[in-house]
Amino acid sequence: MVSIADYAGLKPAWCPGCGDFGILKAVNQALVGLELEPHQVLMVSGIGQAGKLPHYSRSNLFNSLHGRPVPPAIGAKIANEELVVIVVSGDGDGYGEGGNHFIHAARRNHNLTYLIHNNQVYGLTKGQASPTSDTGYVTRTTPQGAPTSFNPMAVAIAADTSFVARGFAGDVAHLADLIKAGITHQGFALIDILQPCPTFNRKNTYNWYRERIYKLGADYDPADKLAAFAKAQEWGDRIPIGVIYRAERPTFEEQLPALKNGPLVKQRLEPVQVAKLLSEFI
Amino acid sequence: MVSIADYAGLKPAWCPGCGDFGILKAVNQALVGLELEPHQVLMVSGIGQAGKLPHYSRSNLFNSLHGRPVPPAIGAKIANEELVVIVVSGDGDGYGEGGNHFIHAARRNHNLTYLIHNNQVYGLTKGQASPTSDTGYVTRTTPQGAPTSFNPMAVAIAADTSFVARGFAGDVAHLADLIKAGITHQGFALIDILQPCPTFNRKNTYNWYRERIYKLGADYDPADKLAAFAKAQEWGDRIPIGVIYRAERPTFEEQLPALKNGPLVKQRLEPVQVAKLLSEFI
Amino acid sequence: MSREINFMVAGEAGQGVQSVGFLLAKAFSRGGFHVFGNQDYESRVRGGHNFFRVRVKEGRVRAINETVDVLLALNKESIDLHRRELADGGVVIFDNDKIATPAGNGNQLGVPLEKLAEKEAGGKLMTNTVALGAGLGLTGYDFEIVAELLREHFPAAEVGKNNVRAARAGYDYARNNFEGKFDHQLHPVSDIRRMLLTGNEALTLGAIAAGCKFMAAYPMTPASSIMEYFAAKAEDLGLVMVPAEDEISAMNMIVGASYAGVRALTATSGSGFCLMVEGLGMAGITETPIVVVDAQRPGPAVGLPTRTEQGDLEFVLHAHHGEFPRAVLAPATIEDAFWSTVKAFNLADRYQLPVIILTDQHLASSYGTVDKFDMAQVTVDRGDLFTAGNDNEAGEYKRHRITRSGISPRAFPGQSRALVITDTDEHNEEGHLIEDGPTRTAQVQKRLRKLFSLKQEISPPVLYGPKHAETTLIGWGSTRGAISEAVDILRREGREINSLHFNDLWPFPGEEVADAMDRAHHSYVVENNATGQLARLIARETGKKASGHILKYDGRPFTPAQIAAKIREGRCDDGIHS
Amino acid sequence: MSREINFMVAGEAGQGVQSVGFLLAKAFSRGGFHVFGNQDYESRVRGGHNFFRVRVKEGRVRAINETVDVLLALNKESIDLHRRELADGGVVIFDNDKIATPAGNGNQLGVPLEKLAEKEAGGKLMTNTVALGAGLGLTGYDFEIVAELLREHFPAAEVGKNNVRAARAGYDYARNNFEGKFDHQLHPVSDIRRMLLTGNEALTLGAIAAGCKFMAAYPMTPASSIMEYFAAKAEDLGLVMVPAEDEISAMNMIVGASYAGVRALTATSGSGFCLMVEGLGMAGITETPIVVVDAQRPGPAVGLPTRTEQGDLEFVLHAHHGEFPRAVLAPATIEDAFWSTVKAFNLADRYQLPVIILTDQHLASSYGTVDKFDMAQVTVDRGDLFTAGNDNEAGEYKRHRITRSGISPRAFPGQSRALVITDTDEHNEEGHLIEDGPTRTAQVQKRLRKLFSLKQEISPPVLYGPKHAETTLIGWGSTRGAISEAVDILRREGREINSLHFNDLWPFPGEEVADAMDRAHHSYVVENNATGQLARLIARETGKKASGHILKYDGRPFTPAQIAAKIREGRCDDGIHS
Ligand SMILES: Cc1ncc(C[n+]2csc(CCOP(=O)(O)OP(=O)(O)O)c2C)c(N)n1
Ligand SMILES: Cc1ncc(C[n+]2csc(CCOP(=O)(O)OP(=O)(O)O)c2C)c(N)n1
Ligand code: SF4
Ligand code: SF4
Ligand SMILES: [Mg+2]
Ligand SMILES: [Mg+2]
Repeated sequence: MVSIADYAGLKPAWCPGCGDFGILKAVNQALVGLELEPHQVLMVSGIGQAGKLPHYSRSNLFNSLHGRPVPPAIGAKIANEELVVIVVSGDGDGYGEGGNHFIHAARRNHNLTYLIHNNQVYGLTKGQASPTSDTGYVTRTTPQGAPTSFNPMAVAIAADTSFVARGFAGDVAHLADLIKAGITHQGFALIDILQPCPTFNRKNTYNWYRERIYKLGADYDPADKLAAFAKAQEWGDRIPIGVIYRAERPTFEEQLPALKNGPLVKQRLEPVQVAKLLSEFI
Repeated sequence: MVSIADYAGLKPAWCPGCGDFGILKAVNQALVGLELEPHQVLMVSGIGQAGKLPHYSRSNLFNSLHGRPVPPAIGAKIANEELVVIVVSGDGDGYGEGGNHFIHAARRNHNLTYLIHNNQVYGLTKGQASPTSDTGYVTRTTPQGAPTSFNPMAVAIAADTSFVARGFAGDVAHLADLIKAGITHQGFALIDILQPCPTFNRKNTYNWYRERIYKLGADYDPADKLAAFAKAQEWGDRIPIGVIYRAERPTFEEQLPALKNGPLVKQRLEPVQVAKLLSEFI
Repeated sequence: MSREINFMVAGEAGQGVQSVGFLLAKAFSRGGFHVFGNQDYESRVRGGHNFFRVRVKEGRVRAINETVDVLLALNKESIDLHRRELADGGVVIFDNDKIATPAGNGNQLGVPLEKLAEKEAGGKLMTNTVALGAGLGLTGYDFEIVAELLREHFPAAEVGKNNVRAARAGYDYARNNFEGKFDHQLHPVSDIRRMLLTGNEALTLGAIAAGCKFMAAYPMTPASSIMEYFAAKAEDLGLVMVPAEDEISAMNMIVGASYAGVRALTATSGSGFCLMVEGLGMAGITETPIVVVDAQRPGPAVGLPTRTEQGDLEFVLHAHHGEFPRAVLAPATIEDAFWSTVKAFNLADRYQLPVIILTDQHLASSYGTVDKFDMAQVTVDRGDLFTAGNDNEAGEYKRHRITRSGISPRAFPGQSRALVITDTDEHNEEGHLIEDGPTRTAQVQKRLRKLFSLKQEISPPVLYGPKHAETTLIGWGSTRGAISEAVDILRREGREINSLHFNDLWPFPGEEVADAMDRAHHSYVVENNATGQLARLIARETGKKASGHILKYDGRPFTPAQIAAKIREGRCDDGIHS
Repeated sequence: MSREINFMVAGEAGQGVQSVGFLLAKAFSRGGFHVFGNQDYESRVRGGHNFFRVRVKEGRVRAINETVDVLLALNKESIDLHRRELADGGVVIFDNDKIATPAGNGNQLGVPLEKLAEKEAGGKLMTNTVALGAGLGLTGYDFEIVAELLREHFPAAEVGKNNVRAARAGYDYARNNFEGKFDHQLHPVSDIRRMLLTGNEALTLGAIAAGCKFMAAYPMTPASSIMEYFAAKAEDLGLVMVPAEDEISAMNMIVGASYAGVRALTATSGSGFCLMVEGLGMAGITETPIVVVDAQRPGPAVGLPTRTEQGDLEFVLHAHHGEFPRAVLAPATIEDAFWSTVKAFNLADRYQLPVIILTDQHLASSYGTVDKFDMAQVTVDRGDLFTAGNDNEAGEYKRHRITRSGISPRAFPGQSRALVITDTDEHNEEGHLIEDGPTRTAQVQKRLRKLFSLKQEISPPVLYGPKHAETTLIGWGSTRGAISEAVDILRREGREINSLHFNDLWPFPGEEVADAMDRAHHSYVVENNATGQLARLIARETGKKASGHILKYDGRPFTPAQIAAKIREGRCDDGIHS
């Protein structure tokens, strides 16, 4: 049996009070809850405070480049589809530098779980505006206020992400459930996590979020794309958390003929197959 | 008075029957219609068949890199906001390689007109699938069929593009009107243009489009974001053309304090201002 | 046939120049000839001017020749542009219904190409096949070879038949009308069946033979055909080709796939390589084996998309900030394209680093005949693998363990209980990020130490001609055919000349070239670029300065004759700078 | 004070190490001292271990020194980690309520830092300012200077007051309790008011002084403070700083802005530069002037984000496929950071090409005192501009006109009727794309010809010490302070040694270094990297091989003493490879 202790990693270098602690807990709980063992899991992270999470948990880890965790995760998943591949990213990492990979991985529906620690700021580089910084938010790179904020939920739905959810670092149990649902979901599962950064984001604090968030109830139907898009517009006074959109459609991986016979990493190519190829040029 | 002759450029190297010819006509008509002279216009294009258009029209031209026409256009517009800056791009260029610039330029609402020649294929490189290739479309890079098609209208709306329209290369007059509206619009104006590529796209032909497209009428309200998102989902049997979404919001440029006194390129910095800066370090 | 025959098919894009050229080449290959074929085309899909050279010979041929014996002109422009290239006794075949017989000597052979296509083969579309037939008829070649080829090439029964009819019409017309008009008759010369393929095809075959099962790429001329061929074979062979949204993604995907244990490839040209530079260093610091093809074309930026250059050498040697080991291989021939790729995958795995295969449009797109690759010679060496870990506790495995060789055994995630941890930050043996100086220094040294043994695997440059000669030509990559043939030409003229050709470029095998430069009175570095990049590399690594450069940077490949002329004329100082 | 005093402030991230260090430096700068300050910190926002060295001297000082005279230890770890660095007679100031007096000699000066902060200044947060005050009290420095500084630094009245009180409390405590405990008393030495600023600040000022009005960038340590400073001044000075979505965009934006006529800048570090490589060549082929800062940090990939290295030299020299001219400047001092940037903009405009300013974390983030930049010396030269066109027909203007110098007059779009047409494809004089070889060749030559006159503008390396010496140290960039001080140290010991230091690196000014290497018996290249990149460049360009290398690649800057020790001990063969 797996236990939380199996996921004990290095001591976090995050600031005291950082929302990332809650996310770390939720990730570990979700993995234990799904009875996954560390070696069955691969976390691919980008660069930022968020990207350090896997060092503080315990599993296989490929800590990639800023903005680039999604493509190596895709490569690794296709190479070994038996791995549970979780992408750990920040709002700058995932929506800024990595925006193009996001919309196209969503569209192709790669079978990954994509966690975005959304603290609405660049944390590791000390507090510049990120794409999700609230419109008008003043930082050292946006002294006149940040431009219109990026709406990850809306863009995710528009880009046909098959699982679109929002969680809150301050509600670990709810977040752990979302992560479990994301991992279980077949396809590209985006979980945007509202993450207070007490050091650099003085606006979107625990309290700010707590006053606004509410959980989507049983009456909400995440299968309805238009309703989901409407829901995705909510920000400001009321902020929904939970699964905002979910669709069933074939993953990229399940459409690959090569994976019909099991993980790519375990397959061997027979020399006769190559010999046949050579003959085609004669 | 400006005339179409003023916009006569080099002889196009496109294939006979290419939808790009219609787009070229519409662009020239729009510019003449707005009584713009060639030197007042800057076209910034990417690389692809689409990207060649400005060579075949006549204006200032910065032919940039594949996937990158938007950023240099932003730079040029900020440097000289008196220029009418038109970005000319293809579906691969704009939505594939250039996807990240698209969503962020839209969000920041740069004052540009963005034309995408959407032939649902990579034309110049000879027919590989593009992000907008219809789901399942078979090409040399997608022998098992293209993955889910990218929905530019939906993503544009989700990314808060302030003007989102679709035109058809086979309807020059309608398209010219759209382009005029796009140029007149203050903010980021995306015009996705359905463009038959008789050479490489054997599916989405003139007829295929003609049988499906219909014009949005006066009863359609492009100010309603949710309705626009719903409209953006239409594809297949019925394909709307016209302005799908329009919002009034401040452009990036008009929020720049530096541009309050006219185009950046015409402003001079006084040595005393710099001297004051130096003093701050003492 | 003692001498060689040079065909040229010319016309505008969309007229089928490429397919006639290819079929011509293949027809002669089937008859046991050696063939070298090369297309010159513009960055447009219709119109403009294209031509395809097919050089046919009984012996080995690895370069183009600029004289033309038989010009199949599909339009008038082709005659205007190429008539000066006609050899003595050369002929032009053209549509005499559409083009007035051009002025000039008596080698203008009109054929009613389009009319025959319409009459005999059901339509204008067959015009180019009629021309193909006429070209073969002129030489009296065995028609059945072509007929069989056309039936294979156009598997739809009706289309195949029409093509055979079209070819027959042209063939018969030529046989009936042009007897004695062309000196050289060609008949199959042997039963040896060679492969006819391009550098890109050979390279892709090499990758597949080496067990590469994952590719991600974004189309870019002249690399696209690698991803296309890989994708075409994906279903049959159990491969995966992901058409990525951009090159950044493609590069990063292959690093992920390789980390998870699957050999992985990407291929692009300069602009795309620019976008891969960051990912290259990610492979460097995480010690993930990858193979990246840069099929060069003239730069900078978009440059000349369909043409050739060797302008990226210094770029690929130094791409990415900071320092880490890499290998750079520059296959010189179509055979090499196969074998260098096999080698690239083995080096990548053995040394856990990125290997760059530097080709160019000329090698990528030229067709040549080669003996069937001997699969028995292909070895797949995955390098040092961590196996003990299967039933060990995960904690014991250290991905970046410091070893004498610098190589740390690899484990693949999920294949055992060993956790595979790596980071693009500087890291400790476990793979976790660190801040201290000593660990940093130790990991830098560990990585760079790999260069010492890697260097032993690098092939020295290949000497062609006598060991001692007055003049040595030095080259790398796709110019080998042209250079060695230039050596032949000049030696026939009595000059003492040889050549030294680099296939493997990094770690730099400098000793042989230093010795050769010491031996020769003159050493000229021949490069398809404007600044003499190999010459600079030699200077840096060996301290030897070449006596001069033969450089070409108009986007066209060298011909043997051009190089020979430079030597004869003593014009070996083309460098713009250096 | 005849000798120098070295302070160190140490603690964890979040304790205010940086601000105490800066205020200390500034306080001494205000008293007419020369100061050099440098922070060593980790890539985390809270916790870990940071320290800030402040070296104070009456004469010029341009490097750090590893001995410490006064250690302001904000936590216990700081004492443990740095006590060995204490000079004879050095002291440690620490909070004796929280830390037991450490064992060792008698230089441990406890101050109830936190208690004083709470009692005198209203809260714990002021603890670091108490330490600041104590440090200054120890040296008997003029308190009013600090008080004034604190009031400026914390403009909110209440905060300012509390800080002054905190500093006062520490100051008085030290004066009252530590008389005679520290040998060196410091008093303002002159009325000269120098600037105290970092390399990044100087560089940004240089850009602004040069009339750069547009910047686009993406944050990356250690370059971020350039964009932040530029943005901070945007409103006042009429500048625009666009926070781009990624570095690709930033680079492409500045090319567009410059094309449209505005001087434009971007700044990043290695990883970000990787992403800019494609755009760099776009500037190359479109001949658009741009200035790009690569503030190096240890690579490859993410490496050590907050530390220093000189590992990108070969990369920036060769970044991008194909060939085009560029200039690379590597400012060595904070003064240079200003002047090289002014020069960079002028070279970029005059030669219409990209200019790369290669700095590193050490130069970017170190504080130094410099004489106020003389604005009268700043010239702004926009190069050859097309003016006649204002009332001409547009057709006459040719953006890429072929000229002897290779420079084609620039016009800006929309500023006249001239149409400004350019293309990243190879193009003709008008800027339209072409396919033919001769036009290609002519444009390549035109662009590369610019190197000849550009080369005349490159500054030769700077000689330090006697012209003739047994040993010559060769360096580039930010190591200048450490190297020249090492020369001083060794000369005092009687060695014949000098140094030659490169500020401008490309086009390479090779003559002086070749001569200097000929003159010296030993020449050692000193570099903050593992493979000796400058040494290789010198070998390539001059044929001279250095006798050895002094290399350091642990992410930390050289100190003069480290270099001197290597020479003394004859350990000048650090290279991993080369
Ligand atoms: C290519 C590149 N650009 C920039 C950086 C610098 N960088 C590191 S982390 C980061 C931002 C992190 O912000 P986010 O992704 O929101 O993560 P957070 O730290 O807030 O969790 C940046 C800009 C980098 N490492 N690489
Ligand atoms: C970085 C880079 N990648 C790839 C290419 C090759 N390339 C040129 S045009 C093109 C695709 C063009 O497709 P699209 O943008 O749809 O334009 P179209 O030709 O269809 O009008 C590609 C992949 C390139 N020039 N640069
Ligand atoms: S800076 Fe913000 S995001 Fe980073 S660790 Fe501190 S609180 Fe968390
Ligand atoms: S290939 Fe297609 S898009 Fe390109 S010119 Fe021809 S028809 Fe037009
Ligand atoms: Mg963040
Ligand atoms: Mg297209």
